[in-house]
Amino acid sequence: MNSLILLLILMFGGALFAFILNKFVPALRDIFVVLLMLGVSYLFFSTGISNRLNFDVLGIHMQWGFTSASYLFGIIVVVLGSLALIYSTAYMKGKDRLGYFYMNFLFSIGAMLGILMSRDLISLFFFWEIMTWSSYFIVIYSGNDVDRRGLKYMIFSAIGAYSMLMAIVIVNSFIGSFLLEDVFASIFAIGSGYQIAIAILLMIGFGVKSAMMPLHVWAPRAYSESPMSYTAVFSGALSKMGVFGFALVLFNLVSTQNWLINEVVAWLAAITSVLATFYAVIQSDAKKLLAYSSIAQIGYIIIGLASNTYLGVMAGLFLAVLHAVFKSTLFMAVGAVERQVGTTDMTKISGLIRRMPWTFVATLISIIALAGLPPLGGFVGKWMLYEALITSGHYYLVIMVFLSSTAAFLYSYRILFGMFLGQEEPEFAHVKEAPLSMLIPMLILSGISVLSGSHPGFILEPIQSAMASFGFQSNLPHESWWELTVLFNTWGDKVALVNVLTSIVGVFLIALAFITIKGYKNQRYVTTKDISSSGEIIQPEDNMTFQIDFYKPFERAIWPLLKRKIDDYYTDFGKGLEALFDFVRRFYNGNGQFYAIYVMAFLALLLIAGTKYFGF
Amino acid sequence: MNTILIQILGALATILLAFIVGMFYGGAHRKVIARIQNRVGPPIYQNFIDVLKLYSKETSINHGVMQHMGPVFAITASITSLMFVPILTDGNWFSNLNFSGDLVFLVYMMVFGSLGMALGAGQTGNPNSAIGVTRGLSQMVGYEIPFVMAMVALMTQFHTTSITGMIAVQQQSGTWLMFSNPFAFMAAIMAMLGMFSYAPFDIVTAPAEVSSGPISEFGGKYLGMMMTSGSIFAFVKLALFVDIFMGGASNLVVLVIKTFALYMIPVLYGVISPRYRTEQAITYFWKWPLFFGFIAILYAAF
Amino acid sequence: MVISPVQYIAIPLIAAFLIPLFGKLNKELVRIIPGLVLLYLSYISVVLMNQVISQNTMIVEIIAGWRPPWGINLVFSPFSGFLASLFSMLGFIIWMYTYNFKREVEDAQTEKFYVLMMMLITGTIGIVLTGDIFNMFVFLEITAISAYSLTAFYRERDGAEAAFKYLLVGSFASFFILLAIVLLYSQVGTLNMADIAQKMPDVNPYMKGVILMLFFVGFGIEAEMFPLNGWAPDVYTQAPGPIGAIFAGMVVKAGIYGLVRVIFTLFDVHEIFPLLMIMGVITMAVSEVIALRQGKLKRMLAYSSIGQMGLVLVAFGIGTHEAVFAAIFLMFNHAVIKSLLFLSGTYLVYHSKEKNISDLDGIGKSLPFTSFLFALGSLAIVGLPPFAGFWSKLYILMAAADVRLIAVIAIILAVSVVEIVYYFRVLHRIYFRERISTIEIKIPSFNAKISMLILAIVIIVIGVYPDLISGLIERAATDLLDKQHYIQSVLSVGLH
Amino acid sequence: MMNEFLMISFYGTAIALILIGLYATLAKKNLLKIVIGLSIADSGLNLLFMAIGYVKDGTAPIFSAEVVGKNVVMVDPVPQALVLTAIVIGFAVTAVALSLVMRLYRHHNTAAIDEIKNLKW
Repeated sequence: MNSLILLLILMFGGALFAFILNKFVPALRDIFVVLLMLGVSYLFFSTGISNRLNFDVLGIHMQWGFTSASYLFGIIVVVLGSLALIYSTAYMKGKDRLGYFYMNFLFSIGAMLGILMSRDLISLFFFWEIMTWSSYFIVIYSGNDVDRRGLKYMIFSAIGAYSMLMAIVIVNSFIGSFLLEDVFASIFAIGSGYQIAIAILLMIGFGVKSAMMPLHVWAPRAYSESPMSYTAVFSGALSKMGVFGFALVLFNLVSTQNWLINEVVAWLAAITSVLATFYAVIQSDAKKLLAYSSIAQIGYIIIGLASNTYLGVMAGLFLAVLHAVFKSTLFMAVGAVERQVGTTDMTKISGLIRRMPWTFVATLISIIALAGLPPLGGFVGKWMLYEALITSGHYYLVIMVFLSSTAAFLYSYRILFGMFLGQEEPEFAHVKEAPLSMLIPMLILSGISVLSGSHPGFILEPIQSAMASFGFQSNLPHESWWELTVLFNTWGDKVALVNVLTSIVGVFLIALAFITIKGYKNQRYVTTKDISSSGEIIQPEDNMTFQIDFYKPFERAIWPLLKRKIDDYYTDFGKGLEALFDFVRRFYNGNGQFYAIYVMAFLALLLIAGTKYFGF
Repeated sequence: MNTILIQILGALATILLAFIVGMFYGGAHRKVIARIQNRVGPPIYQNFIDVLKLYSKETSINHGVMQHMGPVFAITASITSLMFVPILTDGNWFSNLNFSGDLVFLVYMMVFGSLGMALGAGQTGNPNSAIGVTRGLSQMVGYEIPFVMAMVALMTQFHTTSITGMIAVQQQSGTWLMFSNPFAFMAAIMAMLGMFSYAPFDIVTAPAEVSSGPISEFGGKYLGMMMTSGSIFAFVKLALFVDIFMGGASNLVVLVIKTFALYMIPVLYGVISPRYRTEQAITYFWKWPLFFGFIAILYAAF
Repeated sequence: MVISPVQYIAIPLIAAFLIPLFGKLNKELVRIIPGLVLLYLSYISVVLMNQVISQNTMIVEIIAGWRPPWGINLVFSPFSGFLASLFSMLGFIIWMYTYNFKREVEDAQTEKFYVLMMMLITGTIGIVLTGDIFNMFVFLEITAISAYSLTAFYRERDGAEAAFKYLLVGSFASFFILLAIVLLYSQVGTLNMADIAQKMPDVNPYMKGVILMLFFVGFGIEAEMFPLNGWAPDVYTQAPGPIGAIFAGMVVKAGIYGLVRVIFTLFDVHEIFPLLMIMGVITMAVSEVIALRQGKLKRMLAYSSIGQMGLVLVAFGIGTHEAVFAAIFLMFNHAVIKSLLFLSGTYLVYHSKEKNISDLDGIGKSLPFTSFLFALGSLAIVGLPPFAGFWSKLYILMAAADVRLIAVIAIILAVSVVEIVYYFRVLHRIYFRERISTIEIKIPSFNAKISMLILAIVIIVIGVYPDLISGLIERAATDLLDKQHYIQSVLSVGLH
Repeated sequence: MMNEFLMISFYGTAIALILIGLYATLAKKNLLKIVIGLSIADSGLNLLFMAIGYVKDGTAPIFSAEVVGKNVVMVDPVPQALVLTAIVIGFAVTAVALSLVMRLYRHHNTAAIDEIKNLKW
C-alpha cells in the first residue's frame, strides 16, 4: 500500500481506535497514542518527497504527495505532534473525556499531514475542514464559555474556509482542474480581476488560521483555553498551515504585477504583530499573553513571506520553524505551571523558579529565542527579516517590526517574572517540578532553540530546498547550508554567528567564573522576604509581589490604540444581524390564513411578472 | 596562535579603555551636575573608588541563581557589544570583531544586557526592582523606535547595514552623516537621551521613590559588576554614535573629544530638566523624534 | 412473483388497508407488516435499479393494459427509480426506528399510525414513479391527506393547528395543480407526461406560461419554496419524530421531484430557471437565517430543512448537468442526514414539553450515543468533510462557478456560516453545559439505535467514498435532462 | 346561441364559484367558513373541468348499441372520470379538515383562525 494512504489510515483509524480504546481499556490509551504518533513519524520520515499518488473522486482528479516545502512543515507537525502527545500523557492525566480529546488531537494532526500532502485544492480543502472541526472540538474541550469562544473560532474558520472554497471553485471554473500544478501553471492566463479575487479569497482563508488581523479575534481565547498540550500544536503547527497556505498563494498565485497584494498583506501582518504585541503586554494571564504573542509572531512570518525576497522568505520560513519550536515550549511550560500550581494568572503566582527550575530553564531559553536575542535562533530569524526588509526597501515596515519586537521584550520579561521570579510566596512552597514526561519534550525543544542559534544551517538546509520548490533560487554564496555560520544580506553585510557565540559564551563564562570562584561558597540564600525595604520589616505573610498592573505606564501610553477592539465591531455587527434575522422571522406570523394569502400573492405576482419577464 | 593572542590582548585593551573612559565620564557627569547645582561634587575619579570598594567586598547573601547571573548577563552584553563597535577608524589594535556584526545585531545585543539584568533584578523579589524594570523596559520601547528609524534611514541612504561600512562612507565623502542626514541625527540624538536614562528619563532608577530601581537589591561585587557594565555600555553607545554620525575617530584623542562632546548632550539636557513619568517619556519619544525619524527615512529614500 | 414497479404502489397500499385486519389477529403484526413490506420494496429497488443501470433503459409499466398515452403508466427511470429506492430504503430504516417508538403510550393508535405511514410512503413513491400527470395529483393528495392526519397525530400537542395550516395551504397546492392539469388538458388533450412533453411546443405560449406558473406555485408549496412554506415549520414541529424524518426525507423530495419533472420534462422552458434559482436562493437565505433565531430544536431542524431545499432548488435552477447532478446528490444526502437529525433529535427532546434547545443542556452525558449521532449529523449537514454533505455542496458550488454565478456562491457560503452557527450552538448545549433540567430522559430502544447507526454509517461511507453512489446519481441527472429519451422510452412501450 | 350561452354560463359559474371559494378562504376568519370556502372552490374547479370536457351537442360517452358505428359527437370522457376522482379527494380533504376544525375548537375554544397562533416564528 502506498505509504501516504497508510499514513492517513493510521492517523485517522488510530484516532478512532484511541476513542474506542478509551472506552474499554483506558490504561492502554496513552501508550497507544504515543506509539501511534511515533510510528506515524517514522512512516513520515521514511516517505520521501517523490512519492505521488493519483486518483479520482467524483470525477475530480486528485493527487497526493509531499513537496520539499510541505515536507518542511510536515517535519514541524510530526515532531511537535509526537512531543505534545508525550507531554499530554502527563498533562491530561486524570481529566475526563480523554477519548474525545485524543481522538480529535490525532484527527487534527492527521488532517494537517493531509493538507501538506495534498497536491490539489479539493483534498487540501477537505483536510483543511477536518483540521478545523477537530481543532474546534479541542478548543471547546474545557467547556468554559463555549458559546462565545468556540463559536467565534468556528465562525471565523468557516468564513475563512468558505472563502477558500469560493476561490477554489472559481479557479476550477477557469482552469478545469484542481491540481496545484495546473493551477499554478495557468493562473496567470485568466483575467486579472479574477486573479486578484482568487488570491484574496484564498488568503482570507489562510489568514484566519494564521490569525491575521482583522481575522484574528478568535485566536486569543482559542489558544488560551485549549488544553496546553494541544495549544502547543495549535499555535506551533496548526497556525503554520495558514503560513503554508500564504506561501502557496504569495509565491504561485500572485503575479509580479500585483505587487500591491504583497504590500497589503505585509502591512496587515505588521499591524497584526504590533497590535497583538501590545495586547500581549497588557495581559496578566500567561496563556493569553502567549496567545497574543503567537499572533504577533505569525505576523513576522507572514511579513517575511510577503516581502518576496530571498532572504525575507527564508527568514519567514525560519521563523515559522522556530516559532513552532519555542512557542510550543512556552505553552508546554505554562501548561506545566498550570498543572502544578493550578492557575496561570500571573497576578496570583510568583517565584516558582526554585520550585520548578527545569521548567524555568526551558522557558528562559524559549523566551530568549522568542525575543530574538543573540545567540539563540530567534535572532537569526529576526536578523534575516530586518535585513531583508531594509535591503528591499520596506523602510516603514521594518520600523513596525522593530516596534513589535521591542515591545515583545516587555511581555517576554513579564512571563518570566510573572511565573518564576519575584516574591516566593509561602502558598507555593509545596509546588513540585513537573513530571518527566512533560519536561523531556520541553527540554528537547529548548535544545533545538539553542542549537538553531549557532548552527541555523540544520534548519536552513530544508528551508533552502523548500524555497527551491517555491521557485526561489539561492543567490547567496553557500555550498552547503549545513555549515552555514555567517549570515549575509544582499548588500554583503554579515553577522558571524560563530564570533557572536564565542564572544558571548566566552565573556559570560569568564565573568561568571570571576563572580563565582571567590566567595560563592560562603554565600547563603536568603528568602525574598528579606529584602531592602527602607527600614520596614517584612513578614513572611506580607505579600510584596508586584504583579498587578505590571505595565500600567506603558498601557497608558498606548491606550489610544487599544481603546476600541476590533472584536467590538464584530459584536455590534453580529447583534445587528440578529436583529435583522428576528425581523425576518416575523414573516411566519402563525396565522394560517396569511400563509394562504402569501401563496395567492406570489401566484399573482408570478402571473403578472411572468408575462413580462419570462417571455410568455 | 599569535593572531589569537593579539586579538585577545586587543580585546582586553579595548575593555580597559572603555572601562576607564566610561568611569571618568560617569565622574564627569556627577561633577557637572554638582557644579551646576552650585555644589563642589565628588572628585572625578570617585567612581573608580566606588567600584574598587565594591569589588573588594565579600558578598554573603543572594536570592538565587538568577540574581547571581544577572550582573554576568549585563557585563556579557556590554563587552560583547563593545567587541563589535569599531573604536578607531584605522589600525588593527581595537578592531576586535568589528567586521562580524552589523547595526541590527548591535541593537539587539544592547538589549540583551538590560533583559539579563532585569532577570537578576526579578529574582530578588524586591518590588522596587520589578517596578524599575518595567519602567525601564517601557521606556526602552519609547526610544528604540526613533533610534531604529534613524538607523534605517542611514542604512537605506548608504546601502549598508554595517558600522564599518558607514565609517567608510563618511571617509570617502568627507561629510559626517549627521550632516548627510540631519533628521536621522536629530532622531537618534533624542533617542540617545533616553538611552542614557539621565534626567528627564531617570524614572527607571528614580532614586527618590524606588530605592534605586532594578539594582536596589544588588550589593558588593554584583553592584560593582553592574557599574562596570554600565560604564562600558555608556562608552559603547558613545562610540557607536561617533562612528555613525561623526565620522569615527582616527586616534584616541579625537575619540575622547568627540565622545565627550556627545556625552555632554544628555548630561546637560538632564540637568535642566525635571523628570518625566514613564508614559510621558514614551509619548515624548513618539512625538518629535518619531517625526524626525519619519522625515529621515523619507529623506533617505527619495 | 415477477418484480415490477407496480408493486411499489400496490403492496404498501394493500398492506395499509390490511393492517387493521392483521391487528385483530395479533397486535405485534401491526408493527411487523410495514417492515416486511418496506423490506420487500427495498429488495425490489435493488433489483430494478440494477436492471435499469446495467441495461441502460427505463422500465415503463403499463397499468390495465392501456399503453401510453392512453393508460396510466409507471416509469421507473434512473431518476424516479433512484428516488423510489431511496424512499423505500429510508422508509425501512425509519420503520425500524418506529418499531418500539412510544410503545408504552400509543399502542391503541399504532394501527392508525402505520396505516397512515404506509399511505404516506405509497403516496411519495407514487408521485415519483407515475408517468401520468393526473395520477401524480392523486398520489400527491394521498400523501397530503395522510400527512395532514399524521401531523395531527398527537392530541395533546398543537398538531391540529399545524395540520390545519398545512391543509389550508396544501389545498391551495392541490387546487393550483389541478387547475394547471385542467388547463393543460384543455390544451393538449392528454394526461400522459411524455405525451404532454411531446405536444408542448404546440401550446399557446401565454397559456403555457399560466400553466407553468400554476404548477410552479403548486409544487412550490410542496417543495417548501419561500414564500409558500408557511406551513412547513409548524408541521415538522408537531408531527411525530419519525414522521418529521419522512417529511424531510421523502415528502419534500417528492414535491421537488414534481416541480423539476414538470419544469424539465414537461415544459423544458429555460426562462424559468433563473426564477427557480432566485427563489431557491431566497428560500435558503431566509430560512437559514430564521433557523438561527429558533429556540426550539425541531423548529430549527425544520427551517434548516427548508433551507436545504432552497439549495436544491438553486442547483436545479442552474440547470447544467453538473448542477442537476449536485442537486440530486444533495437530495440524497439531505434525505439521509436530515432523517438522522430528526430521528436522533426526537430522542434528545423526547419528554420535553416545549422541545426547547435549552432542554438539551448537558444531555450528551446521559444520552451519549444519540448525542454523538446528532453531532455527526450536524457536522454532515453543514457540509464539513469527511461527511456526505460536503461533496454535494462542493458540486453545487462548482456548478455555480462554471456559469459564473459568483454572487450565488457567496450567498450559499454565507448561509452555510449561519448554518454552522446554529448547529454548533446546539452541540455546545449538548456537550458543554451542565444538566439542570429535570426532564426525564428516554433511552432509545435497540432498534432505534440500529436504524440511526445505519444512517450515520451511510453518511460517513458516502463522505469518504462518494463514488459509491455517484454512478446512480449521474444516470439520474442524465435521465432528468434527457427529455427526448424519456418521451421515446415511454411512448414506445407496447408498440410491438 | 343556446350552446354558447350554456358554455358561458358553465365557465362563468365555475369561475364565480372559484372566486367565491377563494374569497371565503382568504378573508373569512372562521375556520368552518374557510373549509366551506375550500369546498366551494373545489366544486368550481370540478365544474370548470367538466366544462372543458364538454363538446357541443355531445352525448354521454357511453358505447352502447345506439352509438357504435355511427358518427355521434360525444363529450370527452376523461374529464368526467377525473372529476369523479377529484370529488372523492375533495371529500376526503373536507372530512379531514372538518375533524381538524373540531379538534381546534375543542382545544382553543374558538374558531377564529387569527386566534390560533401557538406556532409561529
